[in-house]
Amino acid sequence: MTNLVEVRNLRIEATTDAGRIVEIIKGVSLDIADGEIVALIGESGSGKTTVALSLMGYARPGCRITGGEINVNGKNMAALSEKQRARLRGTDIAYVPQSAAASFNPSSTIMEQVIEVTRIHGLMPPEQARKRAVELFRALSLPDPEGIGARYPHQVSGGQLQRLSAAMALIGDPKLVIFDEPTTALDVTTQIDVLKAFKSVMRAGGIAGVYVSHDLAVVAQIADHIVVLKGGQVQETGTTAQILCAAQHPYTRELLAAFEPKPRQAHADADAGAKPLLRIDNVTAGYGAVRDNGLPLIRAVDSVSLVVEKGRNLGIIGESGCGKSTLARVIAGIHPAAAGDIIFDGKELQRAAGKRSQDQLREMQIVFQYADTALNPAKPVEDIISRPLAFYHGLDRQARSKRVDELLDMVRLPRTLRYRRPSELSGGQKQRVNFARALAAGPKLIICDEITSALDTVVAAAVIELLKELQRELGLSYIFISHDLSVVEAICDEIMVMYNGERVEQITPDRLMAPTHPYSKLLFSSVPKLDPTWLDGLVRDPELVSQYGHR
Amino acid sequence: MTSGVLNLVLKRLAIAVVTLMIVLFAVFFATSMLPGDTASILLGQAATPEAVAGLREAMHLNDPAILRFLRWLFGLLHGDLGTSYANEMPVAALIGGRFVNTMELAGITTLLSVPLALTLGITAAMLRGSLYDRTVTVLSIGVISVPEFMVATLAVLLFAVYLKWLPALSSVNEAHTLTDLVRIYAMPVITLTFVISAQMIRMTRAAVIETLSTPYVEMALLKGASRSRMVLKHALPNALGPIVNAVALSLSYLVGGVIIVETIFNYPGIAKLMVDAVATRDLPLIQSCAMIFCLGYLLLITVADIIAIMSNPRIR
Amino acid sequence: RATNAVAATPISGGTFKAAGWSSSTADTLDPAKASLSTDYVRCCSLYNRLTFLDKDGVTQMELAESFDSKDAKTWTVKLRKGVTFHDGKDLTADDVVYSLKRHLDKSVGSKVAKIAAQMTGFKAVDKSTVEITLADPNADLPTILALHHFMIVQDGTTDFSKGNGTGAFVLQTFEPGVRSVVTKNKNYWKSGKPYLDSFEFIAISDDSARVNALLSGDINFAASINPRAMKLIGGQQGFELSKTTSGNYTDLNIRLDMNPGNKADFVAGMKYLVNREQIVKSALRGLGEIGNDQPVSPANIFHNPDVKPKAFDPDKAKFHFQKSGLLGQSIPVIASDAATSSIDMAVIIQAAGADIGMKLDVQRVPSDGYWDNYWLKAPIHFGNINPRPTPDILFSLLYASNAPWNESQYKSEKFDKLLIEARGSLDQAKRKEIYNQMQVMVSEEAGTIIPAYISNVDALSSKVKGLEANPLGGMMGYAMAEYLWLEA
Amino acid sequence: MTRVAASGRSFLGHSYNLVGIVALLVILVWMLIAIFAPTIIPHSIGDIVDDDYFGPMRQGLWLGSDYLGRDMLSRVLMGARYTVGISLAAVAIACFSGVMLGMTAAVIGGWVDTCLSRFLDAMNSIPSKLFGLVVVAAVGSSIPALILTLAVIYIPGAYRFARALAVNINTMDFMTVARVRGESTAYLIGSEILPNIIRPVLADFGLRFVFIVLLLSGLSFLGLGLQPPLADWGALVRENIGGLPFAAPAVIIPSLAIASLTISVNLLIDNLPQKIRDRDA
Ligand SMILES: Nc1ncnc2c1ncn2[C@@H]1O[C@H](COP(=O)(O)OP(=O)(O)OP(=O)(O)O)[C@@H](O)[C@H]1O
Ligand SMILES: Nc1ncnc2c1ncn2[C@@H]1O[C@H](COP(=O)(O)OP(=O)(O)OP(=O)(O)O)[C@@H](O)[C@H]1O
Ligand SMILES: [Mg+2]
Ligand SMILES: [Mg+2]
Repeated sequence: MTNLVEVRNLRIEATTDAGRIVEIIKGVSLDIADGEIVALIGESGSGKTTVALSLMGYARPGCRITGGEINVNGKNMAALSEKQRARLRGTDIAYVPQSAAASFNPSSTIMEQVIEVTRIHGLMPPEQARKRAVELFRALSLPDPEGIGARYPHQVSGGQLQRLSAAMALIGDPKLVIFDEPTTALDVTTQIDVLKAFKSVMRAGGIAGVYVSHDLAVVAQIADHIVVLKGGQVQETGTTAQILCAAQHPYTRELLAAFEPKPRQAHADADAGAKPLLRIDNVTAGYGAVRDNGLPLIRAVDSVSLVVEKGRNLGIIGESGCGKSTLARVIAGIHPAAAGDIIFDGKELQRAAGKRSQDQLREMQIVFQYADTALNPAKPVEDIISRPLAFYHGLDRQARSKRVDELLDMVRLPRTLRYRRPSELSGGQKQRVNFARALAAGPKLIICDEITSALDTVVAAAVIELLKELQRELGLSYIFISHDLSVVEAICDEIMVMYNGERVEQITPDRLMAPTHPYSKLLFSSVPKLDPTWLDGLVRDPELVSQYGHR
Repeated sequence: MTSGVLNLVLKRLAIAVVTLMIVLFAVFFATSMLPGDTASILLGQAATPEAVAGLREAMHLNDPAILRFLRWLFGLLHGDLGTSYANEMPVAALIGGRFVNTMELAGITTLLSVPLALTLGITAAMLRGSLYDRTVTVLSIGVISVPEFMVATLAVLLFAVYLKWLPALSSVNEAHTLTDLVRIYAMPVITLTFVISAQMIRMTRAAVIETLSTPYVEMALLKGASRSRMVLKHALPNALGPIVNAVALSLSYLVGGVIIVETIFNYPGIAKLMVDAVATRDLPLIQSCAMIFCLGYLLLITVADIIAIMSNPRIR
Repeated sequence: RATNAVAATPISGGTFKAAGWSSSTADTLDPAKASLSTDYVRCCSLYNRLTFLDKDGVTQMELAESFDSKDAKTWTVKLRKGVTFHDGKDLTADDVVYSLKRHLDKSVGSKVAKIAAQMTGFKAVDKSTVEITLADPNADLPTILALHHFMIVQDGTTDFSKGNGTGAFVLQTFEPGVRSVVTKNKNYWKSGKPYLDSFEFIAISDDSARVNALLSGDINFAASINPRAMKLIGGQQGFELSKTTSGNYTDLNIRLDMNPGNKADFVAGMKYLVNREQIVKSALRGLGEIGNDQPVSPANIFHNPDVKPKAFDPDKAKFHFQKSGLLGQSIPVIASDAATSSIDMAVIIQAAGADIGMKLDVQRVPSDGYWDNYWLKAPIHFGNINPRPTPDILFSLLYASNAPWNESQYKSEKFDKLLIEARGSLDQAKRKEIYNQMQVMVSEEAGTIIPAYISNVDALSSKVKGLEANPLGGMMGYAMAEYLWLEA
Repeated sequence: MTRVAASGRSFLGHSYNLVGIVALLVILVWMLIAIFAPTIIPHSIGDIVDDDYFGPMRQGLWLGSDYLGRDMLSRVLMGARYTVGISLAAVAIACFSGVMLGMTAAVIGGWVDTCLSRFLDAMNSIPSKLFGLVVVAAVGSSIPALILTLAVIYIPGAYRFARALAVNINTMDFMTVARVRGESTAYLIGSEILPNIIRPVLADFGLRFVFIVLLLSGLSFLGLGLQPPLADWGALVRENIGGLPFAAPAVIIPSLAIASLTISVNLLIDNLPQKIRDRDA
């Protein structure tokens, strides 16, 4: 029996400006049988996205498929003409991109883009396509499945966009779907639903899948086979069980080891003497027309109060679209609050960033959720990172260059990356550049909106180690927005659970396993385990699910 | 959403009226800064001081200029454009037919040049760096770098004088059939198309190229979209702002800037009227022409602005 | 050059389309206000004058049957009988009185108000006799009244948009700045005339466009073509050229009352520096006649042929400039497209100056507003003077001490006396002698350098017959429509 | 979609391609001619050296003679001075100020944007002939006045175009990042927006250059700037247009000169040298 996908000795090269050739993929081979889901795991920048894209016969600008065969459904994608490939894309093979935010056309509605595949290939009449899209929205647990299609991409949250792009891929009933980190932007409760949905849709349709992820627990739930990549080469392949239980390759073992939650060392100075660094009281913010009472029509953040103490960290968790990013933007003054006070370092802050002093701005840095849009596509990494150095600290050229090297090292990026533009980086690389820029400012508080979501466990662990180290040295504080409970657990002293724009509970990691609020309970019980049978065997309190599951 | 659009349009209209007032005043001020007045210019070489004084008196030119301006504005509120100083005819009668002519020429040119320019610009962007792209670039720049009067004269020499296919003059009052119309408009329209297309082609090309490198266009490619779909559905709408602005600026040229074409083809349009009016310091006529130019321009750019705003939901 | 031989028998019928070179919204059918060739052509087709000048420059009667005077001061004009206006009314003495008197009314803005000012009394003696009284004797009155502005309109007319005259054509359409169409006046008093059924006149200001329109057959007649287009037309079958050298000239004016013109040597030097032959050859492409600073052209019966052109002599010029102490200084010279060929002339003079170290700084100024802002005002500038029928008009407009357009501010009591003496005299021989003397004076003493008389060339289809040159200007002194016919 | 391959040579950390190099050479040649014109012209530009007019190309008069019989070669060479110098100066001023203002308006927004936009719209609707005449009347005629007039005529267009581009960039997240860093407007404009719109802006620059080259001759007829016998190329075409039916070199050569310069400028803009970013990696 021949496989649906057979990749043999794939080589992909990138040409740099100087004409130098960099080999990104160095002879990768892999097979995918019909209806089988194969996971590509590996560290950030190892070539996962590149391999996944090559299955569609596509190499990003500046890159070239230089050798090997990519047989999909009996056709060698590398050898087909562009026209022939186009015919297969969307119908035979579909792609769910890593950065959903940037992959949506900002000027047309979501529905238009979701059903575009059916238009392109003339699969079904638009009416039917729309109906099907709404079904998919529902299946993917999107809120307001009837109405969300009419919105524009910037009007929905990151996790919602990620699911919408999954709907976009599934609408054409493809034989093979490539998921590039499809659940990284999802909270765990949603992730479960989405994973279930994926799994059932794929099973029902006998769809094969390539699942790119760094989250071993998630991979464990969905993949039949796992391919471990590093530095553009396959390190190890095997069935999920093989890899998880009996990994051979040291790198795989390293990955697995990093997944085990590390015991948290409680803060030595976790005493009452800590002074509050940031306090917000009853902050309300949202979108849409401002009503008579001065409050916006859609409230994304509703009377939230919180305190972050000096040298301590606050985690914010909650489902996708519950207002986490909005809260972060409100604190940073990007999206001025409609009501409430923000007190930072003992001084009341203006609601709008524009009115805050330069020091206030420097001391509080925000790392945006979408690394893609937060990096200026026209500037090389070096310029991006060195700007805060020049702006806040007035470093000269040489000092800046040295510091950029240090920062790149800190976030585990090779120094040679400094000359690249954002479009030439992998998803995780972009995210780390984004973070390095915040570090460069030398802040007192960093608001991290999903800074490890695109990172593999090894790098994520390293980044977290870095955060802790900096905290020890400089007394930094973090607000940590993440879906990844293990990460939050590892670094935060307090965890705030948000639901539907409101703060429902605040707990400490010690009591993590014993949340009091029902929503928190649901959330924590949804954290995937490395056990491949976990998802299928998961039983959740049906009452909780119906109450807090998806609106 | 629709009420938002209505709001936007109303706001822009209000602003347009203010702009118009500024322009009218500026034109008035500029005209009064010019040396010489209607009386002395009308008398030309016969302008002895007594004669000028007498005529000025008779034409009520001794009233303060601002008073005459206000009088004209007041008349305008009643739909009266005033009476020309130079030949005592109502301005509306002088402008009327010529305005229609200008609009006809502008309209036909628009119909020809905009689709042509957009097609060339978009296709050049799609085939960026190809021979086709370079050819379009060289030709479009080559064509505008030849002065307008030369293009027009060359066209006349070729098509009217040597080949005798087309009339050298575009006398609109001799057009009775469609063929006549085509024959009469062919050369002016082609000349103007030459003049205004390059800007649209280049700007469209540049703006489309800029958006073609975005991730969402890449995504469209991965959905199996054809090249044309990627460009038309994904790149173009996001490049619309700069493109419509370039189109509006190019088209605004067709209202007041066609003086050379009007002169060479002896086409009675409004641009020449304005030049005459300035030459004779004929205030009511200058103001009326300026108003038409300004209105045409404002209309175009307001539409362009609205399209640009509508095309970007983030600023809508 | 082609001359248009008068064919034996004129043929009636046909539509004639001609293009002039200038038009504007100020186009008018009011003869008093007429200022451009376009206006003259239209007025000539719609109205008549009391007299007109024939091709030899001799005054002929038109609406007048006779002009009589004993003292050149009081004139009796007998009008032709049986002449009707287009609206059917008969021509009467009242119409003539009204037409002439209008020019004195300042609010009319007549172009010839200054000339008309000498007419102090008008009397309709009877239905067909008018008596005109002058302030001072002037033997030229019949010639003066041949000016285009003195066309006869109907008594009481204030709205001229109908073009109601006694002329050969009736107005059909008139769009100022665009075109006019006139059709044959069936009741025209000159029997058999006009030959044309209709006559359309437009203006194409672009020189080459005008020629091209003729060549492509869109028009039958292109007035005043650029000399450089002659080569083109000359080489084509079916087209002809008609050249007229009337008294039109572009002159360089050096004001004698301002620096540097107040230094006699500078003016003398400039007269040697102007290379007249070069100007005729290069700037005018041979379409002109060398002038020697005398405003009365060879087309005029009073022209003094004994004033010889001053030879181009840079050495003498340099000598004078040195003497005046101005050599090496930068002297501004104002030129503009408004004064025909003045920029080319300026450049030619400038180049000659550069060779001897005389820096002339040519400043091109906008044609818009030129006559108002620079002409007569700048110390050195160009002027352009249209032909006038009599030396008296030329001298009193341009050279008398109190002349309104005294371009160089020339002042001479002797000259003024001679002018009055000649004007009042009915003795042709004596007048000729005085005018000769005056031409010498102007040429020697005034600061106006008239390098050439500019010829006018009209181009026409060979089918157009009956065209003759006329000293009043091209297009048969603008009156061609009445005399032309089209060959089948 | 693929970036133009960085073929050709590299030099000083930039890569060049052939079209760009040729275009640059043409521009450089014209610039050199502009600088050295007075020393290399065979005849003084005002001298009438030919008895004929629109004379053909021949020995001594390599490009024939113009409508007065002046040496065309000398006139074209001298014309380069004015066309290259004045047009480049004017287009630089126009584009620089227009683009700066446009980006400022987009970044600051609010009433600054509204006022600037309305003011420049108003300026753009004043007919340029009237404007030119007023300039002559008010400040007289000089080359600086000419350059400024040309620039002012083209500022509103450059402004509108740049603003339209910048408004879109301004909505991106990286602009927000820079804003909350507390960056000045000048930085936002120069470092965040400009690199993202530079290509279309340069394309616009190239076009405006063409327009200015042509408008230049028009303004000299309003008495602005260049005084005879000096003439820019546009004016050379215009004054010799009568030679068109004879295909006189006097009208064709300056047209070719204009085309060679303007096309080169635009091709150079399309094929600008690219900085090699990873040179020491
Ligand atoms: N510009 C906008 N206009 C209208 N609604 C918006 C806008 N931006 C966000 N929203 C809505 O506000 C809510 C909160 O969004 P927010 O981005 O804060 O969610 P989030 O908690 O960060 O989710 P995720 O984890 O998926 O990023 C969502 O329902 C989203 O659809
Ligand atoms: N245009 C390019 N030129 C040079 N190198 C590139 C280019 N695009 C990507 N790369 C490099 O290729 C490598 C593989 O990138 P890829 O996006 O496949 O990584 P990934 O495994 O998907 O990582 P992540 O998990 O961070 O998304 C990275 O090191 C990246 O920097
Ligand atoms: Mg990736
Ligand atoms: Mg978010």
